Order: sequence, then C-alpha cells, then structure tokens
Amino acid sequence: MSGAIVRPYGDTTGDGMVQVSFTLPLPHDKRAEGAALQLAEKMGLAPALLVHAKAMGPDFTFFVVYGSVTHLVDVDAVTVVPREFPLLSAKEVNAAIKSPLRRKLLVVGACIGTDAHTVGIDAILNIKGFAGEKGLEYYRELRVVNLGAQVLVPELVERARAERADAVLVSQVVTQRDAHIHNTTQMSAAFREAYPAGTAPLLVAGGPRFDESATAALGVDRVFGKGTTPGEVASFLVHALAPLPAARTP
Amino acid sequence: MSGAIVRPYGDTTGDGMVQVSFTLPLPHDKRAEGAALQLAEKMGLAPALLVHAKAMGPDFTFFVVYGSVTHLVDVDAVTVVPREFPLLSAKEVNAAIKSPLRRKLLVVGACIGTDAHTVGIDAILNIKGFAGEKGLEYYRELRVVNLGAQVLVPELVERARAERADAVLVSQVVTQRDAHIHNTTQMSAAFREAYPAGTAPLLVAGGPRFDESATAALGVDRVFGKGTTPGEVASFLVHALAPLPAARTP
Amino acid sequence: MKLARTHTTVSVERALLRMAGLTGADAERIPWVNHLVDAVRDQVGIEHGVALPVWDALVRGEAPDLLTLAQLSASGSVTLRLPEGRDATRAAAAARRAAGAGVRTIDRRRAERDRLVKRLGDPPRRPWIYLIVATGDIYEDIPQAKAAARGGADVIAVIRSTGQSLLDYVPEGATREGYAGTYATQENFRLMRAALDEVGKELGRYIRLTNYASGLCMPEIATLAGLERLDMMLNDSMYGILFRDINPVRTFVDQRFSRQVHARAGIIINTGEDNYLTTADAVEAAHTVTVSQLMNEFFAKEAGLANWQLGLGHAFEINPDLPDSFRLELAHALLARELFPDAPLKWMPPTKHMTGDVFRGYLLDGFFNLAGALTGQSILLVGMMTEAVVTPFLSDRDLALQNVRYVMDAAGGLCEDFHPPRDGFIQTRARQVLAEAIDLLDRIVDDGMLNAIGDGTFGLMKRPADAGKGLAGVAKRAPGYVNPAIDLLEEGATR
Amino acid sequence: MKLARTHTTVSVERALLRMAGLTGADAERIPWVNHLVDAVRDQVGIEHGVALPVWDALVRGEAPDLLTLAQLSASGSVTLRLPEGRDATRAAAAARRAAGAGVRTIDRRRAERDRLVKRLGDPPRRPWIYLIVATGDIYEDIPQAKAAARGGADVIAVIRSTGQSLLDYVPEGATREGYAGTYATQENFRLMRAALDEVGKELGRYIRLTNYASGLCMPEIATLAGLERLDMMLNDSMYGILFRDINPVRTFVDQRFSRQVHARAGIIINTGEDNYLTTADAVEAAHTVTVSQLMNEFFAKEAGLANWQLGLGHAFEINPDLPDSFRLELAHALLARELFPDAPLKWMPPTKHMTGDVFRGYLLDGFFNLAGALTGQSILLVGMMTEAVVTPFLSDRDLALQNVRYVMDAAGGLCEDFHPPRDGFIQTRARQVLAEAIDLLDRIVDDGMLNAIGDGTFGLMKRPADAGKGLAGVAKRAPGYVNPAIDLLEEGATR
Ligand code: B12
Ligand code: B12
Ligand SMILES: Cc1ncc(COP(=O)(O)O)c(C=O)c1O
Ligand SMILES: Cc1ncc(COP(=O)(O)O)c(C=O)c1O
Repeated sequence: MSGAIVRPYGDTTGDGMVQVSFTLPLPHDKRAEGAALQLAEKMGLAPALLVHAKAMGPDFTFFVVYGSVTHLVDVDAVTVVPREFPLLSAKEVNAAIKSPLRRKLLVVGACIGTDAHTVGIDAILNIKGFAGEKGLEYYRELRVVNLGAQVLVPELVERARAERADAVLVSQVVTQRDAHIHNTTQMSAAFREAYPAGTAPLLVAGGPRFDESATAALGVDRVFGKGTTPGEVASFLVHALAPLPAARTP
Repeated sequence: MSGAIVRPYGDTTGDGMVQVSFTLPLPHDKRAEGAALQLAEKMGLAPALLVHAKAMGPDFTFFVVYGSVTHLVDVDAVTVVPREFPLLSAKEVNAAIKSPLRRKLLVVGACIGTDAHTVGIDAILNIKGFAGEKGLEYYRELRVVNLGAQVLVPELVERARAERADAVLVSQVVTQRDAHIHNTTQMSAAFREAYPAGTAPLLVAGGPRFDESATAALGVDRVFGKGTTPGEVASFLVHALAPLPAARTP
Repeated sequence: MKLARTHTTVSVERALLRMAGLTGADAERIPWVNHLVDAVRDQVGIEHGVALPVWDALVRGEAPDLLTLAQLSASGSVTLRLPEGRDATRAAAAARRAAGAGVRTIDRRRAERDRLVKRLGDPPRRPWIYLIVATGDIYEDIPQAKAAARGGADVIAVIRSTGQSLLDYVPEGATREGYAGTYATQENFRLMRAALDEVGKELGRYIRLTNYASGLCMPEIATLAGLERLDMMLNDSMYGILFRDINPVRTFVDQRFSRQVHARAGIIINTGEDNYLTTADAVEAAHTVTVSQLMNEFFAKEAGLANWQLGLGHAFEINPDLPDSFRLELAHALLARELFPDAPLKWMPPTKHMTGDVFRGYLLDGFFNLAGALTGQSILLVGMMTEAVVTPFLSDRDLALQNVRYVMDAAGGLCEDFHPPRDGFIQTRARQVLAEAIDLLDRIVDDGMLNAIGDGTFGLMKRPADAGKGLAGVAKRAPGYVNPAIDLLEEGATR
Repeated sequence: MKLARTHTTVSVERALLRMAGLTGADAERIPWVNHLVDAVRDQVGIEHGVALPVWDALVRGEAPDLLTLAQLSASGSVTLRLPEGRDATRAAAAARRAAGAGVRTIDRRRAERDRLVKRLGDPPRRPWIYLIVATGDIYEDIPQAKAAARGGADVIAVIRSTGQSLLDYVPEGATREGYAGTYATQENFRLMRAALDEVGKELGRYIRLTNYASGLCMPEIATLAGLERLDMMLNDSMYGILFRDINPVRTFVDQRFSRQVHARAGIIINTGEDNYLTTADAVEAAHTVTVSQLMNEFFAKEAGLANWQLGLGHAFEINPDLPDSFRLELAHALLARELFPDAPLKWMPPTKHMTGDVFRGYLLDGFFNLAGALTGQSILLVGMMTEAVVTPFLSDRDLALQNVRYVMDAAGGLCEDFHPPRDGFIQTRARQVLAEAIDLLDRIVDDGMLNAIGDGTFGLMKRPADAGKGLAGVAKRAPGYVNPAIDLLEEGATR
C-alpha cells in the first residue's frame, strides 16, 4: 500500500465512490428527493447523485444514491484485534491439554435464550465441523456437552456447575432488537453471580453478527464472529485454559 | 408527516437503517475490514454491520455494510426548487407566443462537445416526444432547429446567431470527469462573449445527471434533469420569453 | 395414527375451552384457559378430558359462567370433580352446547371467507405471492403488511416471535415486544385480519393471512385461527419435534386436533419441509423432503383435510456454487409438483446460501422465482436480498416483489418451452430422488416412524419418543374420555 | 460494393503509410501520416493514391526515409509529384516493398496469436466472457483489465473516449485523458496487449483484446490493431453513418479496407446492431437488426472475412415491463443463432432500460445471461448494474462476472430442456421478425441501400449520401490509382 490513507475506489484512484440505499418515511416528491440528498450529504457524499427514487406506497420512498465520500480512511488507525493465540493443529491441542492438565477439558455449549439457530454452534462442536475442520467433539482431550437450542440461562449455569465445565460456549444468531447482546450479558452476569469470584468457567460467545472486540461489554472472555472455525476455538481454549510451558516458567 | 425530522426506515420507525457498498484499495484481511468499518463510522453508521467482504484480486476488497445512521434528516431544511412557471397545454403555449410576439419562437437544440447521446434532446424536440407528450416541433408557434450530436460550441454560437435563436437548448449525458459541467460552462461563456450584454438567447441545459439548482454555476438560465417532459420545457420557454399579460401590466 | 387417538394434552383441552368462548388472562398475562385446565389437572387429572369436570362445575352452579369459573379456579376456590352417571351426561351435553357455539363461529368465518373471495376475487394467477412481516410489533407489522399487499402480495404471514413455540400458553392482547417476529395472539390476529380486509377491499383482491399453528400451543392457535378467519397456517407433522425438541407424542396429538380444526375452518396448511434443507444438505437430503411430504399428506388426510388444503413445502436451498444447481432445483420442484398434482405446493426461497452480498442474493431470488414459474408452484414465498442480514426491511419487500413481477411477467410463460427430456439431467435426477424416497419409506415402515425420527433421519436431528419438551402435558386418555370439540369436528356436526 | 472499389479516402491512404511503418507525431501530436497525406493531397491530390507520389519522392532522394519525408512535408519543404512511366513503376515497387513489410508483421502477429492460443488455451467454454474497461486512463485501465481477466473475462474491450471517432487522426502515445473511454492509440494497444499477455500467462488462458475500428480513422486503426495483435474490433458497415453522421461513401470505402485488414490479421469483427435498439424500439425494430446482420455479413464476406470472424451483434434491449419480454428476447436471439450458425454472435446486455435501481439492473443482467446461455450465443458482453449511472466501477465488473458465473454454471445446461414448440410463442415471433426482415430487404433492393439509410430505416436516423462528416476526405479513384496495401491484401501476397 502506498501510504496509510485510502479512499473508496470506483474506477479511478481516489475517486471516493460509494453506493448507498435507504428508505425515508416520506411520500415521493421533490422534497423527499431533497431530503435524500441532504442525508447523503450528511453521510459525506459530495457530490451525491440521486440515481433512483421509487415510491413504496403513499408514505415511503426508496432511494439509491451514488457519490464520492469526502472521508479519508486512515488505515494506520485501524485497530485489528490480533489473534492473541497461536493456531494449533488438533494434535497440538490434544497434547497441550493432556500433559499439563492430566484430564479432559470440559466444554458446555448452548444456544441460549429463545434463539434456536444451532447450525452455528453445532458447526463448532459436532464432529462434522465446519469449512473442512472437524468440530471440538473430535478432539480426544475435549469432552463436549452440547445442550442444544433455547437453553435458559439458569439451566445453563446449573448444567455448567454439574458438569464442572472448564468453558461455556454460547451462540446467538438472532440480533433483532439486540437480542444477542441482552442474552449474552444476562448470561455472563448469571455466571459471575453463581460462582465465587475468579472461579467461573471461561465464557465464550459466538455468532455471525457479533463484534469480536466487544468482550468487555458482553462480560465474556472471548467473542467469535462469522466464519469462525472449530480449530480457532480449540486453539483459544488451549491458550486460555491449559497453562502452556511458556506461561508456567515464571 | 408527523414533524419535520425523519430518519431512514428499515423496518421500524426511527431505526435509521441504510445499506452501503464500496471498494477499498486494500487486500482483503482484517485490517481492510477494520478500514471499511472506520469509513462506515465516518459516514455516520453506528453500529455498522459489515455483512460482506470480498477480495477482488490481490489489491482491492468490496464491502457491503448495513447500519443505523445517526444523522437526522431535517425535512423543513430541504429547499425544493419550485417550478417557477405554470405548466401550460400546447394550446396555451401557442397562444401565449402568438399574440404578444406575432412571430414564431426560434429554438436551436444540440448535443454539444463530444457527447453523442441525442435520445434525450430528441425526446424534447422531435414530434415523437417523451412520456406521451409531443416534442417542441409539434408546437405550431415554435420553430425548432435540431443540430444533432457532437456540435462544437463555436458552431453552435454561429448557428444560433444565423437563425436569430430565441433559445438554445443543449444536452449533456456523459458526465465522467464532469464533462457535462465543463462543456456547459464553456458554452455559456461563449454565448456571453459572442453577444452584446443582455442580448444572448435564453440558454437551457439538460441531461439526466444535472442538478437543477446549478443554473448560476453553469451560467445558463435553466437546467432540466432526468425525466423532463417537452411540455415542461415549452412552458418554461413561454414563461421566460413570451411576456405574459400579467407581466405586461406595470 | 393411533397415538393421537389415545392421548390428550393440556393444549387440546385448553383449545376446547377456547372454542367454548373462554378468553382473557390474569394480571400476569396467564390466560384463564391455562388456569382452568391446570386446576382440572391438579384436582382430577386431564385423562378424562376437562369437559366433564368443567361443565359439571358450571351445572352445579360453582360459577355462573366459564370466565368466573376460571377466575375462581385461579385462586383455588373451586372444587372440581369427575361427574358420573346423569351428572356426567348433563355436563357432557352442556359442554357440547358450548363447543358447538365455537364450531359454528368457525363455520361462519369460513362462509365469510368464501363470500369475500367471491366478492373481491382470488389472486389473478398462480403462484400466489406470499410475503412475511416480522417486526415484532403488530403496529409496525400492519402498515408493512398493507404496503406489501399494495405491492402485490396475495398472502401475508406474520412471523412469530422467537420463543413463542415453547411457551405453554398463548399470550394475550395486542403485542409490540416480539423478537424477530410478533406474538401470535387472538387480538393480533384480529387486528391484522381487519387491516388486510381493508386493504383487500381497496385492491379488489382478497388478501390471505397466515400464522403458525406450531409449538406447544398448536391446538389453541389453530382454534384462534379458525375463530379469526386466518386463511393458512404453518403446520407440520414433525417440525416441533425436530426443530423445537418438542416431545413426539405431544406433537402428534396436538397435530391431529389442530388439523381437524383447519379442515373445518377451510384453512390451508403449510408444511415445513424447507426447514430440513437449512440444516441438512439440500442435495443429499432431497428425498427426505419427499418422504416428509408424503407423511404430511397422510396425517393431513387422516385428520380430514382436503387436497386443496395441503400446502406441502419445499425449498430452493441447494448450494448455488454447485454445478447445475438450478437444474437440480428444477428436478426437485418438478418431482413435488408431479407427486402432488392437486396440492397447493408452497415454494420456499433460498436462505441458507444467502450471504451479505445482497446483489448476488437478489439474483438468486430471481432464479428461485423462475424455478417457481417453470415448475408450476402454487404459493411462492418471496425471498429477500437481506436474508443473511436482518429481518426484512420495507424496501426489501418492495424490491422482492419487483423481482417476482419481472420474472413472472417476462418469463413466466417459458413453461411452454420447458420440456426436460426423459433421459436428460432433470428427469434422471427426479427419478433418483424418488427412488431414494421409496427406500427410506421402506426403512421407516420396517423400523417404525418414531424410530426414524429418533435416528436423525430428518434435518439431521435425533429426537427420541420419550424425551422433549411438553411431555408433562400429555396424558393417555382414560376410558370415558370426553371432548365435544373433537366429537363435533369428527362428526362434522354443528351442535 | 462498387463505391468502395472506385474511391479512396485520406484514412485509407494514411493506413498505407502506417503499414509501411510510418509512426509518430509532431509536437502538437498531429501524426506524421496526416502531414504526409495532406501534403500529397495539397500538391497532387489523393485520387491516384499516395503511394506513387510518396515513394517517388523517396526514390528521388527527397528524404532518406518515410519519417524524414513526412517531417519535411510538414514544414512544406518537399515537392511531390505524380511519377509516370518508369518512375511510376519504380515508385510502385518501392511502395509495395514497404507495405509488404507491414503485411508480414501482421501475418507474424497472427501466427503469434495462433501459437499463444495453442499454448495457453482458448476459453474453456462458450460464450466467451467479454468485459469493458472505460476509465479514460490507460494506466487505470490496465489493472482493471487484469482484475477482470482474473475474475473470468475472456475478452477485454477498451472503450474509446467520446469524440475520437470524429478525429481525423489517430492520437499518439500512452494517454490518460479520455472521457468515458480511453483513446485508441498504437501505444495504448501495445501496453494493454502486453498486460493481457502477462495475465493470460498467469491464468493459462489467452485473453483477447478488443478496440474500435470505427469512425473517421477506421482503416488506420484496423492496421494498428493488426500490427499490435488485437483480436477483435468493433466494425460495423453502418454505425459511423448512423450514429456519428459520417458520410456514407467515406464509411463504405474505409469499411472495406479495414475489413480486408481484419481478414488478413485474423481479427474477429463485432458489428453494432445493438445500437439500433438503443434508439429505436427493440420490438418494432427487431427486423432491422436481422437486415443489418445480413448486410454486415455480405460486406464482410466481400472483404474476405471468414464465417468465424463475423461477430454479428444483437442485444437484449426490450422494455422489461413488456409482457413476455424475456421470451421475445429469446425469439430474437434464436433467430440470429439459426440464421448465422457459424458466426461467433455477440450478445449485448440491456442498457436502455437499465435504471438507477441497481438491484433490478443486476437481476435483468442475470436474465440476459440466461438468454445468452439458452440460445447458444458466442460472445457475451457482460452487463453492469450501474449502466444508467456511471462507466463501470471495478466492483461492478466483479459483481457482473459473479452473475455470469452463477447463471452459466447453475443454469447453462438448461438448453437441454429448452424446446420452443413450432407453434408456440417463441417460434411464431421469430418467424414474424424474419418475415419483416425479408420485406425490408425487398424494399432496400428496390430503393437502393443508400436511400434506405437516408430514410431513417436503421435506428431511426436519416443520413443522406451526400452529407455527413469526412466527405472532404473522399476522392474518386483516378485511372492508375495505386495502393499496394490493398493489392497485397486482395492478392493474399506477402511482398
Ligand atoms: C438456518 C436458519 C434457520 C433454521 C435454523 C435451524 C437450526 N437448527 O439452526 C430455522 C429454519 C429453524 C430458522 C428459524 C428461524 N430463523 Co433463521 N435463519 C437460518 C439461516 C438461513 C442460516 C443460519 C445458519 O445456519 N448459518 C450457517 C452457520 C454455520 O453460520 P453461523 O450461525 O453464523 O455460525 C458460524 C459463526 O457465526 C460462528 N458461531 C456461531 N455461533 C457460535 C458460537 C460459538 C461459541 C462460537 C465460538 C462460534 C459461533 O461459527 C459458525 C461457523 O463459522 C439464516 C439466514 C442466513 N443465511 O444467515 C436465518 C436467520 C438467522 N434466521 C432468522 C430468523 C429471524 C429466524 C426466526 C426467528 C424466524 C421466525 N420468527 O420464525 C426462526 C425461529 C428461530 C429461533 N427461534 O431462533 C434471521 C435473524 C435476523 C436477525 N439478524 O435477527 C436470519 C438472519 C434470517 C432473516 N434475515 O430473517 N432459521
Ligand atoms: C442510448 C445510449 C447510447 C447510444 C446513444 C444513441 C443516441 N443517438 O443517443 C449509443 C449506443 C450510441 C451510446 C454510445 C456511448 N455511450 Co451511451 N448510453 C446510452 C444509454 C443506454 C441510454 C441513454 C438514453 O438514451 N436515455 C434515454 C433518454 C430519453 O434520457 P436522457 O438522455 O436522460 O434525457 C432525458 C432528460 O435527461 C432530459 N434531457 C436530456 N437532454 C436534455 C436537453 C435539454 C435541453 C432538456 C431540456 C432536457 C434534456 O430530457 C430527456 C427526457 O426526459 C445510457 C445508459 C442509461 N441507461 O442511461 C448510456 C450512457 C449514457 N452512455 C455512456 C457512454 C460512456 C457512452 C460512450 C461514450 C461509450 C464509449 N466510450 O463508446 C458511447 C459514445 C457516445 C458519445 N460519444 O457520447 C455512459 C455515460 C457515463 C457517464 N455518466 O459519463 C452511460 C450512462 C452508460 C454507462 N454507464 O457507461 N450510448
Ligand atoms: C412448520 C413450521 N412451524 C413453525 C415454524 C416457526 O417456528 P417457531 O415459531 O417455533 O420458531 C416454522 C419455521 O418457519 C415452520 O416451518
Ligand atoms: C460498431 C461500433 N463502432 C463504434 C462504437 C463506438 O463509437 P464511438 O467511438 O464512435 O463513440 C460502437 C459503440 O459501442 C459500435 O457499436
């Protein structure tokens, strides 16, 4: 890259071109078109080309706008959450758990709240796996208890305690009205409450619309977003739970 | 409308949802995704959901982002250029020209510069017309000289003088690198130069990507944008050129 | 299915009370029907049905009417018993009278629909255009549904809030707090029905309304649908078992009752075969769709539904990156069409392979629409470009309708030119799927259906018969079980 | 066409000089070929061809080489004459030698293409995927073209700047200042050819390059294309007349020469029937496309082009709101396919009815792609969702390729199932268009072709034969006219 500042690219370096579409709750007329251009301007499009406007019934209008955004993107200012753990093979994961821990790691997984989208968590947990990687059940040194869908938080806490879970993995796919955020924070609070300070299992949340940098706000130890593979999760578990040689040397 | 402030509408009043797509000249990786989110944030999306990122070769990435814009649209602040003239029927146009002027109005039309898109200006001028309205040639009291495509500005000025044009209508459809703006300002400057002050014909520019409020910047008397109909143009010509009864009474 | 005739469930019993006119809920929004059935269960058990204990109490004058009785039962101030002899006969007669009133309302609603359809007209063509609204707030749903109807929708489905299927009661009143869908309540049904009748009048086209008779309260919701003139209901013989881990016996019992109601109410059911393809692979599992359609057909007929009421489901869920994916879809869709020539098949759009690339998604939906047209589907659930992103925006629906219109108007007639040769790719594939379906059916016949479900045959879910939610609400019917709602439905009687 | 054999034009003469190796321009970027031809015109006239006066001057030692001669002619310090007798014979021989070198370069380029195609391979399937770049800046075009090739393009067309067609000279050097397209220059050709060869090697697929042999400099550009190994050229027998108001005689003369070069260079021509449908209505004017294709075929064969070089054009431009619009498109596309079974038909995407609704546009392009697959088109110009908005963005091209890939992979095989019945809508429509085309041809035969063009038969444009741009550059050949380039091309000779 030549320098840390870039702009969107339409067909010429630096042209800044973007495409935007939205609906305004206004009947379609010149005023609505002016309002659409006002919004485009506020978004930084200058000039903004209103290329499509269509009435959707008497009260709404849909717009498509193209234009050049004046904003500059400062690539250096982007903070990428670096993967804080090395990616391990299944063999390495098993080895890293076996020798120091001398027991299997116990992982409880669930899709909590009223969410019933289990395909994602199953992709992480089931042997079948995801994107060509086997799921956590495949790892000899992991024991997986998959509670399935629509698990209520109290039920989850209880099972985690009963199983002496090392890690609890919860999935949230429905995000309308921030359901995933409410459910996850409620879950983490319940664990903090149920366990003496510092003894709660490792809490991991995952789902396609999660922001991976939101751990603190959610009260969990790690967040995984869309496209996560089982290997990443297993590697993270090892990193967080199995005191590795390097960590043990003072 | 309930109040003058609106926000974009996804599926709930006030949710502010918009869709944005753009390309950044960065290879597809986490940093590029962070850069895309940074841009979305600068555009006012909070929270911004990066829903699609695709490498286009090694140097570019395409993004689709959804999110809620924080901007408010102030509908009262929208200035709609109101049509400054009444819409007349062909009969009224003819009458308005005939009685006061006692001669036909002469209109010269052309697609100037290297632009060869004549369909638009033909739609205004030719009998066939546009959107069910006959073109200016159909009006008994208008005489139309359509110079066609790729007319050079000096040639246009000369013909306008030779024909004693009352109005000159130019079309510009190609807008890449602001070709339409350059050509139109060049054209208006040439007319101001060639004619004694205040005697230049009425200058009208048209084309699908013109901003109707840009008359001053372009140096023309009126700008017509996409979807213009011949009737609107004829009505404007009468308004601007034929001193109407109301105007004649002191 | 024998199971269904020999058991009852709390929801079947509550459905009887709803049919008899008991509505409303306490301050905590627990419906009175729940209080009263719980009281019966606690004091007498439900294995004889609630009809005898409840109407016996009324005959005995424990309360002047059902509502008061239910309220008293909530505070524990009613004593219920299982009447015998003449008391039982009297109670049964009273119960039948009460249920008969409900059945007649359902009949009236059906007649009303027939009248409106005659007056306003059916959609001008097939497939019917089916659109969902899913804001969670009935008052946002209503304008969106109207906008959709004006944009060309023939059927509006109000998607249900997540979690409702596992509630063992039906919420009350108009609701605004659903997640990714709006609660199914009698009042929401009524509000939406009225809105669609209004817009239907405006448009000169009867707009159908759909909801879900599914989950733990399937029998009650079916009853409410009949009472409020809904026109279609999602209702599958295995969905609750597979996707909500509801106990299989509970499901089959509830299922049968709800289908009897639908049969009576003239409601078209929509089955859920599309769902298997969202969890299993749409090519590998193609034959499970066929098998499930046959099972749904069997149970539906058994419950009295006519062919025109069988909106059997299937879906366009093959990975679009697979070579010839579109032609595979055509093969599967044609197979369904030919196996069930008289059923109003419901054709579901791509969801699983939709991504955040909304442009690609819009194209895929266009090809889904084309497949629908080429294979003569009856009900087309319109796909949304934002499938992988959000519940539909108002504009998504408008764009989606534009997509359907273009495809149907521009290319709909292409079926005239579409003739897959007998040994070509499409027919060969259809035969293969059919053969696999027959194999699987043979295995199910040998092993028994509950075992097949237990083994993960459908949608890769394993569901044993003695587990799952709602099992506690099931009871084996005792000899002398009375449920006048079931009797009226089976007899086709009105009083 | 007799006209073409009895006239010459300044551009044909300049093309001879280019073939003989004269390149470069003065400080004002006026090419030396223009200076030299202008000098001949002013001093002797071009009706005898420039070959004799120019090589006579060289033989006479007025200058050591062509370039110097041209430079001297620009400053007016050369006297030219029309040699006679032995002088003429000697000049003609020298001219033929010089032109022969150029023809042999073109032959070498053609052999080179054959070698590369053999080594790297042709696109794996039909239709070939044809994509445009149009930034105006060759240095932006190049990375975009490479990206497009990596994304699946088989053919890259560099769209030309507006206005170039009316320049009576070919600009020089690498250019960055085009409007909505990049100037066609020899250097730009070379740069892009090298870039595509590079990416072709990387991809293991020969990537074809296209430009425009059209406008006032058609013969010269055709020559440059041959010299720089371009693979296809837009080249229509009437486009310049109709859409650029170029004089018809000029056009026919230039046309014939350029096609002879294309024939020799193994270049596929792309004709411009699509353009009629952007100005006239695509249903009403459908038969004019057929007539123009037949005319283009006729002139092409006359100039020596083989069937495999006839990229006859047609387009998907019917108003999508018209009922059955897609099937009408299929009818028209099939008609072309059946009339010209051996021609590599070029199928152009929707443009006129594209709007700012990019979602709808993306869908329409998908159906265009499907029509291309169903009717066996050979070269598919990929449509862009931003057609009505801007010249293509990088991402538009990527999305468009994804669209093509989906349609071809998922539904391409559907032609197996596509059998329009003889009396069905599609075949009936195709017969109707054919009948209208035959009628029109009859009328043209009766009235003469120039009259038909003059009357506005094509694309609604009226173009009389004695008007239009470039007329001044036309001359009726005098007896004894010499142009060794034409001779070599007609004889198929190399020296
Ligand atoms: C399949 C599906 C279903 C299936 C679910 C079957 C099942 N057993 O899971 C069925 C048909 C039952 C279904 C139903 C509904 N669905 Co649904 N469904 C989908 C669909 C099509 C695909 C989801 C999926 O399986 N993705 C594939 C998996 C592998 O990806 P993933 O979930 O992102 O998981 C990956 C990562 O996120 C991560 N991950 C996920 N969880 C976890 C957890 C941990 C610990 C870790 C480490 C990683 C991790 O790893 C996985 C592998 O990379 C999406 C649309 C779409 N195309 O995305 C809608 C979608 C998710 N559904 C939606 C809705 C609304 C519903 C309903 C609520 C609708 C309704 N009201 O009836 C119902 C009810 C479900 C409920 N109560 O929750 C919405 C959610 C909208 C939103 N953003 O809020 C979507 C987006 C569709 C839409 N646009 O409306 N659905
Ligand atoms: C038809 C067409 C052509 C035809 C033109 C035929 C002709 N005789 O006009 C042909 C095939 C020749 C052509 C060629 C080219 N085209 Co072209 N073409 C189009 C197309 C498909 C439609 C334009 C059209 O006819 N619209 C219909 C008319 C009725 O609408 P309109 O022009 O907007 O006119 C209305 C109003 O704007 C207004 N109006 C217009 N003018 C005037 C004037 C006055 C005085 C008034 C009052 C009103 C008025 O009234 C009209 C009626 O409402 C557009 C894409 C699209 N879908 O828009 C591309 C498009 C305009 N073309 C484009 C380009 C780049 C070209 C080329 C330059 C490409 C090339 N390098 O070869 C060439 C060369 C042309 C040149 N030298 O200018 C680009 C312009 C990009 C840009 N924004 O800069 C477009 C947008 C396509 C694209 N995305 O690349 N094109
Ligand atoms: C048959 C059937 N029932 C019910 C539902 C909805 O399920 P729930 O309300 O349990 O989320 C679906 C899903 O679309 C379905 O297909
Ligand atoms: C045959 C042909 N020649 C030339 C052109 C381009 O024309 P110009 O360079 O004159 O704008 C086109 C338009 O696409 C065409 O179809």
